[in-house]
Amino acid sequence: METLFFAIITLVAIVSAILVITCKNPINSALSLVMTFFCLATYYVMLDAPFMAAVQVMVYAGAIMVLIVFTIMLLNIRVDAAKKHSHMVVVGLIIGFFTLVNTVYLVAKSHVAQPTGPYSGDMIRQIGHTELIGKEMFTNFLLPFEITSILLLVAIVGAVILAKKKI
Amino acid sequence: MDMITIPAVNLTPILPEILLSVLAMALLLVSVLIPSVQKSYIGYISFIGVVATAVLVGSGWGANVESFNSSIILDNFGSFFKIIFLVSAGLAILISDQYMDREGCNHGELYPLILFAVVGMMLMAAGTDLMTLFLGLEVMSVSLYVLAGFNRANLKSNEAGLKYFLLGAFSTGFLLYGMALIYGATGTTRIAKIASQVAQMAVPTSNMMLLAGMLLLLIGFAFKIAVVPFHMWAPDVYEGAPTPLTAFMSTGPKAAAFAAALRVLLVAFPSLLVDWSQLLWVLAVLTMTVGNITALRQDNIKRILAYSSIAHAGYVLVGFAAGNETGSAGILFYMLSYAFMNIGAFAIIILVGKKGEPNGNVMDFAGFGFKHPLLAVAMTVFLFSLAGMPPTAGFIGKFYLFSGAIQKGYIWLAIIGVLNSAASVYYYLRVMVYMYMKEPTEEFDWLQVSAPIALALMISVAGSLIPGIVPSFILQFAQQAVRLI
Amino acid sequence: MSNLLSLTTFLPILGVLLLLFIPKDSKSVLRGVTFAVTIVTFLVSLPILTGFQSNAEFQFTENVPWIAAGPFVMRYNIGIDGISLWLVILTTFIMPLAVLSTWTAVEEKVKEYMICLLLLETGMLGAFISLDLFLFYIFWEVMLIPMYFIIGIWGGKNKVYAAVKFFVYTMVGSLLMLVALIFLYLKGTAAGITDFGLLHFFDLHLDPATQTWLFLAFAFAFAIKVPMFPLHTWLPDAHTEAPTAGSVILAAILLKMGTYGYVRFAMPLFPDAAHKFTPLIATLSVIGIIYASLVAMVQEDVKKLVAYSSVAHLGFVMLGVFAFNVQGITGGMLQMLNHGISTGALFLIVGFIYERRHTRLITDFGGLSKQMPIFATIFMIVTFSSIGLPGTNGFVGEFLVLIGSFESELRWWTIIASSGVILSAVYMLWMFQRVMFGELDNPKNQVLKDLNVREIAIMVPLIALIFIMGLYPNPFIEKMDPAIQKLIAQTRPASMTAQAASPAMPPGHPMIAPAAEQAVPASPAVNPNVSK
Amino acid sequence: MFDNVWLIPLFPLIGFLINGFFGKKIKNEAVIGGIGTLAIFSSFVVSTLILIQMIGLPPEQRVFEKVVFPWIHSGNFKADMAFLLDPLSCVMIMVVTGVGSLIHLYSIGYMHGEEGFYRFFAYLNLFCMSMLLLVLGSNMLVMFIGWEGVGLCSYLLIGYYFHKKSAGDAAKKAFVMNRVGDFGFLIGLFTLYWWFGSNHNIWTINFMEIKAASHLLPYGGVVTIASLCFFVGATGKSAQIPLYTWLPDAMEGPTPVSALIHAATMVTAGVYMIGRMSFVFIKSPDTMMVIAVVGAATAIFAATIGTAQNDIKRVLAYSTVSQLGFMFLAMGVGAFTAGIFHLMTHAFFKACLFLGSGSVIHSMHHALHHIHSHDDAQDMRNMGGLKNAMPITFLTFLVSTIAIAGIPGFSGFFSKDEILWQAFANPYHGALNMALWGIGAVAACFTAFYMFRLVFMTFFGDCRINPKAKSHLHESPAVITIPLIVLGFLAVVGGYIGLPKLIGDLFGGIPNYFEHWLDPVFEKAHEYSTQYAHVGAHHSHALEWGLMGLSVVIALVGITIAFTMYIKNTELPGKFTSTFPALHRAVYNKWYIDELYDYVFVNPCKAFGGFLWKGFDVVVIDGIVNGVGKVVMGFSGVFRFMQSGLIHNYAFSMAFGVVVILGYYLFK
Amino acid sequence: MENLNSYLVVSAVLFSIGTIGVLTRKNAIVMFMCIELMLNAVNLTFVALSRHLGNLDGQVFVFFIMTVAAAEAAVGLALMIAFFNNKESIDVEDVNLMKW
Repeated sequence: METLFFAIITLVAIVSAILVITCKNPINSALSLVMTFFCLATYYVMLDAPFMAAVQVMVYAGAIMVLIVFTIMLLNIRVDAAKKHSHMVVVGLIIGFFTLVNTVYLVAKSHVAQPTGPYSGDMIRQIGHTELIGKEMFTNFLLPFEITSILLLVAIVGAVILAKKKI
Repeated sequence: MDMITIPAVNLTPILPEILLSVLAMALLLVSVLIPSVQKSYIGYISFIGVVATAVLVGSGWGANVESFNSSIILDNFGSFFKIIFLVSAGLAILISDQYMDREGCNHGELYPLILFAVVGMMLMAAGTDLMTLFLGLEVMSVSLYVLAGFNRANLKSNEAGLKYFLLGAFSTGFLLYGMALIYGATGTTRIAKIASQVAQMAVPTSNMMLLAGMLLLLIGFAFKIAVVPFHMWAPDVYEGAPTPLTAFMSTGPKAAAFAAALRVLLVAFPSLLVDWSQLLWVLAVLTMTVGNITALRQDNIKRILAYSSIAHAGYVLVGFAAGNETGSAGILFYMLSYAFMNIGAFAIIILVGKKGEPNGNVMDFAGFGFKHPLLAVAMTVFLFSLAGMPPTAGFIGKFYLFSGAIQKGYIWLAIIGVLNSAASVYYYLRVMVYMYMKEPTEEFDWLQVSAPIALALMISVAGSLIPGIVPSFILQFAQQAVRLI
Repeated sequence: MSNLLSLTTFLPILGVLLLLFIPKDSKSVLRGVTFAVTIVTFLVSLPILTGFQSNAEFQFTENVPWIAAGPFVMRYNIGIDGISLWLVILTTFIMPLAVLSTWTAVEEKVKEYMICLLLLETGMLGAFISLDLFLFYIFWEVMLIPMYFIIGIWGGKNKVYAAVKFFVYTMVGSLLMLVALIFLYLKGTAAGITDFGLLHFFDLHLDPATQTWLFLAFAFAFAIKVPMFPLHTWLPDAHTEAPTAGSVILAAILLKMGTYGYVRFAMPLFPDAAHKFTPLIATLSVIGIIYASLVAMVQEDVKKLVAYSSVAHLGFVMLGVFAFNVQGITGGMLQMLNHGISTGALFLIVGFIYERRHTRLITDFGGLSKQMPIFATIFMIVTFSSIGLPGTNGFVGEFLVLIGSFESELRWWTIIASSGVILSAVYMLWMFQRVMFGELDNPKNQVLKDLNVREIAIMVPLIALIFIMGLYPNPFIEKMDPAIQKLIAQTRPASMTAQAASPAMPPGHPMIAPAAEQAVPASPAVNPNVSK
Repeated sequence: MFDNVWLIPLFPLIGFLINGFFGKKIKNEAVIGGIGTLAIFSSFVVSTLILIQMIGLPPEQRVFEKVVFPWIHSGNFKADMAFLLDPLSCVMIMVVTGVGSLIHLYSIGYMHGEEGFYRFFAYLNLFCMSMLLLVLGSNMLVMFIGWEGVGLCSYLLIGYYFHKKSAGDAAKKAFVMNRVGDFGFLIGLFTLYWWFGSNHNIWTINFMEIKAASHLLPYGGVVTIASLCFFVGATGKSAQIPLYTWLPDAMEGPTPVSALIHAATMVTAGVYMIGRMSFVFIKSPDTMMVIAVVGAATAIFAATIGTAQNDIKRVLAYSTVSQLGFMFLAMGVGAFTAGIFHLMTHAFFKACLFLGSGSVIHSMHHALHHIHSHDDAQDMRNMGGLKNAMPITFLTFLVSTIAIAGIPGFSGFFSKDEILWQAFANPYHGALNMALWGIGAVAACFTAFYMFRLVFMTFFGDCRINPKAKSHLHESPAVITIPLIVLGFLAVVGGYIGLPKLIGDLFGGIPNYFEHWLDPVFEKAHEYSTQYAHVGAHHSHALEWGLMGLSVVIALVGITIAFTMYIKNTELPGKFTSTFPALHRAVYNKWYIDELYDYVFVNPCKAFGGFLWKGFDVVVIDGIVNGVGKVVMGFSGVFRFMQSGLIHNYAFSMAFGVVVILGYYLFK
Repeated sequence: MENLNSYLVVSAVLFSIGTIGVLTRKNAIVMFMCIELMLNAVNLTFVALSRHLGNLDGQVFVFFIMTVAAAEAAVGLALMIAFFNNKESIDVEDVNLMKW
């Protein structure tokens, strides 16, 4: 049952991913990317990471993609089918293929470390994923968390500097 | 359900970062709230801030404190690099003002962004957790994307920003994939823990996941260092970006990437040394050769220096590939002196350049030598230091880098290295040929040298000469720094 | 006075500082000051000569710590022995003349020019006195910079090409040497050597393979500087383009760096390799002698001719030095000094006429001796000294070189090299005849002025030395002899020390090359019954 | 007195310095010439005193060495500035200083009014000094100083009229040819030095020491090599085949120079050197034979050329070459004494001849100059019948001619006849002797012929000179004639100190003083020679008488031919040339030897040099050097092109890098 | 749950597709989207691994990656707008002022 579900999701994910890079119209690419994001969110749920799934949907599908689509609209880029793809399609495909081979091969060959952490699936479900993430973030990864604030500040300032019509 | 209790943390290791961030934010507010304020003052203040931070960092020399449960550390290695960042930032700030005025994009946000970039670099140099490294890198990169495209009215600047951004993000993908793999192979992101995990493995080289992870991580940093074949963004971005920021980008971030890479590879993957050192061997050769040879045919002085900085990354990789104390100390010393000489050279370029076509052409230097003897002498010093002629810092640096390689037994690497620097001499000389041996094509209008630039030049000259004549003290610091990790 | 050497070496730097405060328009002052500085330097260097005990030890040594980091320890370690003594004196002696020669030759950018000259002097002196390999390398490289500017800024029409060629050519060599240097040091540290001090490395017995590579690296660097046969092409360009003073210094002193390098470093540090490569180097030197002479013969430009002639002369030096015996090396050393004096003088002479006629083409001259007798006399003396006429300095060196190499295993090479004696006469005299003899037909030449007092003053000391060294060379030889004896002891490879123990036998004699044996059927080594 | 030997070269040196530095200021010719002459004359006085003292000593003590100052000491090599006095060097210094003084005196008159008068005397003194160093040097190196020094002076003096291109060329030619010889000299020196040192640990170049150790030398072998090298040196200096061509050209120099350098002294240095090292040469039969053959060949060869020259000085020049050939013949047949003896007598009469010709040229020149005629003052075809105009010159010239032709009673006869006899009777060369003697005899015949041809064409017959000029011909002044007379006198009597034993016995056993005098010098040589010479090959007096007579006849034959051709019926020469035009042209053009040398050595050398420069240095070597640069630059272009500016290419190169690196490490 | 490798493979595939997209698309925005795709692939890897390893570090990392993605998106799009303002195009092949 689960396997079937996994298979379907995977199919959707990959197809939509392919659509992202094949659609003529950026908008369509954007929408198919959203589709992929949703699939990933589903994976997260299947991996007992509901909070991540939620964030995935909110941040990616919600925030980032909206931003992107907004930009596309703003610049209302015309699609001209004539030169949609760069002249490097073939090369790109080849390279991509090799990347695929490499990565897949390495996944197949790799031996992952043995489970170390305490967080079994049941435990997560029992305590609640969000709380556990929160604990981790505010204890072990406090510093990175703080850094993100600076990062975002920089991003805001930068965006303003670059895009604001008149400073 | 119980509350999360944020553990008490020791802030001393990140005091410099805090200081800079706070200063940066304050300056942001100032520049926004008091638009009337002279932008130069913001520059001066941030310079003072930089100096202060440097003092702070210096005062922390010798300490070895972990904090935020070992996601960051205060040690000599980090501190030395922090000094390098501060030097390059400080000099960049000094030379920015005049240029930005001339180009009419002297926005107050410039200086805070530089400072934020420095914060990012510092985190890279001090971080002991892959996440810290990654976020530090991103803070740095994002600021740099902005800085590269800072002169938004100028198409070249836009292009620079865009290119840097797209390719940078692309490389981030690989970097992250590498981190993911490492995480998978070791089950942690803490460098120390990774090290212990790797140490426990019987044959770490056979663990593809670990190996690939390390390689991808290395590639991620290689992009920032502009190592061939991940270098191609560099010349264009360096050309397009506003000159002072080019100077900054070609020194600070490189150093930061080296810091991170060194820490990761030396601390976490000593048992894979054979693999990464042999990879670096090849990359070093490629980088030196491509950088130098391509530079030979350039006429745009900024591109010349761009390629030369690629080549210099190659020299540093020679010391890196050695992976021994001499080589690593060489890297530290070299990045420091490189900051001085390179930014110095860019300062001269700024002075020679004019509004509109801010990045000068070699021919513009015709007759410069006898029109402005002092500036020319300064430029000569920088160029000779870049070429690695004694008695300049550049020479001592190269000496230690190559010594490291030779000590490791990489004689051929060293030989290729010296042959490269012999070739590089050609294009450095070319600039001097125009400065001293050609008659000026058009009359030089009187260059106005603002006080900050003058100061920057003095510092740079001192910084590229004194370490060349009495290098001991810096070298000893560098030795201590690398000994600790 | 213990730090006399440092004083001598860095006086010119003080001079530079002095010059900085002189306005660039007051040219005569600049010239005067520079001249004074060089003269003072010369005077200061005289006590070194007088105070020098003629023994094999290094003297006037100074040794203070300088750099110490990681595995490397460099010290400011200087001193001279009989070998470097004369080169130091030669340097301080030539410089004032060189400065004097630029009095009217250089009119623009005088200040910078003088600064370059003084920096150059410091560089050269430093290289001669360094006893620390690293320090030597620093000075060795530093020399390039002022020379590069001298050629490139004040040179002829093709100056840039010449300057860059000179710089890059030398750079390649010396950087390879740097690698060898580091490698050698690291080898040394393994054997317990604690710093770059040259003397430590003499006792370091490296295995032949290592020696071979290191020697090749050093030899390559020095061979470029000498310059030896296939690597010589930078020299004619550099010489022809350089201003007079530049050529003079280049010929008189800079080239000696190469040969000095062999004597001081390449040979004693890697004796086995040195012996192994003796045939090769001898061959190159001999080719150099003949080749350069033939090429010089057909030159149309006086300066180029002289340039090629110095290639030939230095071929003699190399031949003598690699004879590995007293006569050979002594001859080589003398030949260095002689070449410094004679060829320096020749370049000055070329400079004089160039200044008057602004051409150096032989065909533009002819019959000058009618117009400028003093010039003619001086020119002739110098010419004959460069040909190596007995009674002039040129002969002593050349003769000792030849006799030394003849009694070493380089007999055949010597015989070929000696024919260079003929060729040198051919090209020098032919040039002299075409310039000085014949009808004074060119109207431009009929108004030439003879040498003025300054120019005579420049030449007189050189002429004097030409005869002094030719007729009474012993003082020179005596001062350098102990050092050379020591050098020979050092260069005697382990393989030979056993046989060559008996002092009577010239070092290198016991290993007569088979060729040499055929050279003398009567030699008892081959068939003893003949001579008895 | 011996201790003051160093004075001998010193005086001329002083003279040189004075005239060289202040001559220009002095201006007054009398003073300059006086200084010059005085200088050499005082060393003549010193030499005479030394000679007298030496005569007073018993033969075995007649060797003295004086070290003036140490010169080159390096390791076991030792060369001092030292002088050697022995009978041989005494003879030489007497000749040099004696003839030298006369020629100095002569020059005062001859060079009168020449510009650079002082220069001439300075050089002349310098030459005398070098020559004296050469003959006095007690080791090979001091000899070599002199050896090259005289070369230098001859260079300077031949090139005295430097504005004449021909003069410059001749000077250069002389010096270079001498250099070729010096090359041989050096190699010989090296070989001896090295051989003695490495085999017997005797590191020396000192003549006396080598002589003392000469018994160690093997016969042949290394000695042949060494001595042949030395002989090459001799051929260069003494204008023997193959290095003789410079001497005729050297006539470009002023006549006194030709007399002093190219007749009396310098050119005989080679002979002297062989004599000085007789104990080395004698040890190599092969070398001795080579010397003899070369000498004989040169004698005949030069003589033939002499017959067809019209320039009075060139005739004398070739005659000099041929006479030197005789001397070498003598050396080659082991008749060292005879060689030296001929050297001395030749110095007398040849100097006299040259000076005589000089005097002729001098007056001719004045006469022609007077009428602004541009005829060649040296061409015999413009002369004739001068005997009345200049009687003294004529007489002295005639006497010397008779002497050189070898008419009994005159010096030339004794020496030349001695040589011929030795060539015939020497115990070394066996069958070759006949040939040697024959060639010598024919050469003598030729000599007689062309010398008298010279005399007849110059002094006899009807005057072919421009009649207007005729009236201006007159005898030269006393300064010129006095030396002529003295030398003429010597040319007559000079021979009597070396009477052949045969004739000596005739007059009640007058000994051959000269031979006895030189005995101590050559005794070692003779001692060695007994090792391989077939002693006992004894020849009867009758034979010797016969040969003597024969040589006289030969001389007379030569004279008669000359007489018939140039006095009796003067159209004969024309007929002769028209019948054998080729032969005549060949002889007249000196057998085209110069052209040959140009063709074989000079031009190829220049061509090769040119090729090496333009072809090899510039194209190949610099081609490689710059080629490397070009290649690198080419790569630079390629890399530059790869930097296309397109983000995709950049991303591609990154991805490519990733793939390759990962691929390598994963699949390796 | 499914076994780890299948997740890893999926993410590998997505990553590759992203790469291809970056290499082939000319529209800067689409390129950026492809990069986002790559990052997501990485995220999936992280989450899967962290689930397998039973520690949450990976998921925390993902959280930060998302933040970074957001920040980059902001800056990147701003850059594109700035470029568009000057060049009236967002086609990366028009980003060719600086070359050689």
